[in-house]
Amino acid sequence: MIMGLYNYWIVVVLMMIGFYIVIAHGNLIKKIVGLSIFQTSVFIFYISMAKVDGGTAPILAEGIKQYSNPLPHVLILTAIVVGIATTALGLALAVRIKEAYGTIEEEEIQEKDNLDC
Amino acid sequence: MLIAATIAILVVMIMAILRTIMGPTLYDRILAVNLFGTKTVLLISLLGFLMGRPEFLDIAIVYALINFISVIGVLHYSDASIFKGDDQQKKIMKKNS
Amino acid sequence: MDTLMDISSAVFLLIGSFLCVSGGVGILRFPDFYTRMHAVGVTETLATAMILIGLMLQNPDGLVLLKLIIILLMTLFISPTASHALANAAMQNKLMPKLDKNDVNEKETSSNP
Amino acid sequence: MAFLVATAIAIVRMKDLFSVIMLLGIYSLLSACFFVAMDAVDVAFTEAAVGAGISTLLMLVAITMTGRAENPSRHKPVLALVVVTITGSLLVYGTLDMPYFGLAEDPVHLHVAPRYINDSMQEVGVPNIVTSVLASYRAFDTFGEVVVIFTAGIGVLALLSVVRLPKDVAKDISGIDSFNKCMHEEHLILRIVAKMLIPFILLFALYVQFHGDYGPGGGFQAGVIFAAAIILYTMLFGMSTARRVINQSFIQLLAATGVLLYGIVGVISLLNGKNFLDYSALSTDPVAGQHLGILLIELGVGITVTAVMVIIFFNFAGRRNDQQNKENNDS
Repeated sequence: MIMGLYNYWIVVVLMMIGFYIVIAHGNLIKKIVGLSIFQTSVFIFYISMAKVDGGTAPILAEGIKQYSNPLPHVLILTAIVVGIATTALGLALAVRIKEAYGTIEEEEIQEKDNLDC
Repeated sequence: MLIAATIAILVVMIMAILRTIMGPTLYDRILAVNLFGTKTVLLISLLGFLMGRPEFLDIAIVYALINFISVIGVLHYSDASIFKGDDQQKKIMKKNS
Repeated sequence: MDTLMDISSAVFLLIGSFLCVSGGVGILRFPDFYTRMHAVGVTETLATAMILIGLMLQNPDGLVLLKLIIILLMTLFISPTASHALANAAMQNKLMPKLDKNDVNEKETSSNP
Repeated sequence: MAFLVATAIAIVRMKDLFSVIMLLGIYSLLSACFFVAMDAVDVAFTEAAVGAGISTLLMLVAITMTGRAENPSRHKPVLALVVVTITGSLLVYGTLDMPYFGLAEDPVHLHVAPRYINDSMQEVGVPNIVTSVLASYRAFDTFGEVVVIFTAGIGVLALLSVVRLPKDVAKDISGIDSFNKCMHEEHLILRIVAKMLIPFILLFALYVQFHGDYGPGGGFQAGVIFAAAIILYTMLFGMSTARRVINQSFIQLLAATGVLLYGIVGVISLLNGKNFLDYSALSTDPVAGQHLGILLIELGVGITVTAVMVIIFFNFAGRRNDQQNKENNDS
C-alpha cells in the first residue's frame, strides 16, 4: 500500500513546493525556479507512470519481453526541451523588467506602477 | 559488489548536497556541484550495469561533458563584480586586511 | 579466468567506493575551502578511474569497453582542469585559506619587513 | 526520491539566488538519475543536456544582470501555506484511487503502447521505440514542439536583441576585446583543454544525432549538446570571436531552415499521395521510406534546437556584455 503510491506522493509534495515558491515569493527569478520545480514534478509523474515492473528501457533488443511504456517518454522528452525554451523566455522577460523598473521584486514593481498612475 | 559501490556513491551524494546547502562560500558550492556531477556519471554507469543494459553509457558521457561545461560557465559568470558581495567572503577579507 | 576477473573487478570497485566515501567525508569535515578542494580533487580522479576499471573488467567486450575508456579519459582530462580553474578563480577573488593563528602572525611579521 | 524533496525544501529556504541555482543544478541531476532508474533513458539524456547544462547557465547569466539577493517577503506566507496544504491534501486524496506503481496492467499501458511496442519494428524498422514514436507516429506533435521552440527563440530575440548604432560598434568591440584579453591570460589551461575537447563534443553530438535510431539519442539531445559546445567556445574565447565564426544572421537562418526541413518532408509525402508526414511515401519500400523520413526530421529538429539555443545564449550574453560596458563607461 505505502510503496505502491509512494512515488505519487513525492510528486505531490514536489509540486506543492514549486507552487508555494510561485505564490509566496516575490522575486521573479525565484518564481521561475519554482515553476521549473513544478515542471520537473510533472515529468517525474509521467515517467513513474510509464515504469513497468521487470521491464527495461524501450529499445528493442533480442531476448527481452517486457518493456516500459514508451509513450510518456516521448511526451516528456519534448516537454523538457520546450520547458527550457519557455524558461529562457521567462528569464528574458525578467531581464527586461529589471531594465525598465530597476528591480525584480513583485511588490516594488507594483508600487512603482501605482506611483505612475 | 555493484550494489555496494552504488550505495557508497549515494552516500557521497548526500554529503555533497549537505555541503551545497551549508557551504559558506560560493566556491564551496561550486565544488560540491562538481563532485556531485562526477558522482552522477559513476552512478549512471553503475545503474546501466545493474539493469543489465550497459549500452546506456552514452548518457554518462554526456554527463561528463555537460558537467565540465557547466563548471566552466559558472566560474566564468561568477567572476562578475556583482558576486563579490558574499558575506562570508567579506568577513574573511576584513580579517585579512 | 572468470573468477579472477570477478575478484579483481570487485577489488577495484571496493577501492573506488572507499576512495569516494573518503572524499565525501573530506568535503563535509574539512575546515575551509582549499582543504576541501584537496580532499575532492585528489580522491575524485582515482576513485572514478578505479570504479570504471572495475566496470571494464565486468564486461570486457567491444563498444561498452570503448565507451568506458572514453569516459575514463574524459574524467582524467576534465576533473583536474575543473579543479584548477576553481582554485584559480577562488584565489583571484581573494578567498584566503583559513590558517592557524600562529601561521597568520608569522606571515604578517615576515611580510612586514 | 527523498533526496529530491530535501533539495527542493532547501531551495525554498534559500535567500541567496546563487545557491538556489546551484541547488537547482543538483536537483536536475538527481531527477535525471531517477529517470535512468525508471528506464527512461532518452528522457534522462535530454534532462542531462538541458537541465544540468544550459538552464543553469541561462539562470546564472540572468542573475548577473538582475542582482543576486532576494528581498524578504513583507507579508506573512500563512495564507499561501494554507492554500498549498489544501491543494496538496486534495491531490494526495486523489492519488489514493491511482493504480499502484509499476503494475503491467495499469490502464496507461493498455491502450496505444502495446501497438507501438509490438508493431513498430515491422512498420518503422527502428529499434528505439521512443524515436519511432517521436518521429513517425506522433510526428505532427513533434512538429508542433519544434515550432514552439522556434517561437521561443524569436521571442528571446525580440526581447533581448541589441540594436547597435554603427558608431557604438567600434567602441563595443574594443571594450569586449580588452575584456577578452584578460580572460585569455587567466584561462590558458582551460583554453587548451577546451580546444582538445570541443571537436570531440561536436563529434559526439553527431553520433547522438545519427545513432538515435538504435540507442538513446536523437535530434533534441544532439542539438542541445552541439549548442553546449558552441557555448563553451563562446565563454572561453569571448563573444566577438564566436560571433566571427557564427554570425547572428547565419544562425537565425539555420533556425528557420530546420523548421522548414521538417515541414518540407511533410509536404513531400503529401504530394506523393499519402498523409502529411507519412514517410512511407518517400521511397518505394515503406520501411526504407520511414528510415529516410526519420533521419531527415531528426536532422531538422537538431538544427533548429542548436540554432535556437545558441540564439538564446548569444542574446543573453551579448546583453550582459553591453550592460557591463555601460557600467564601465559610467564609472
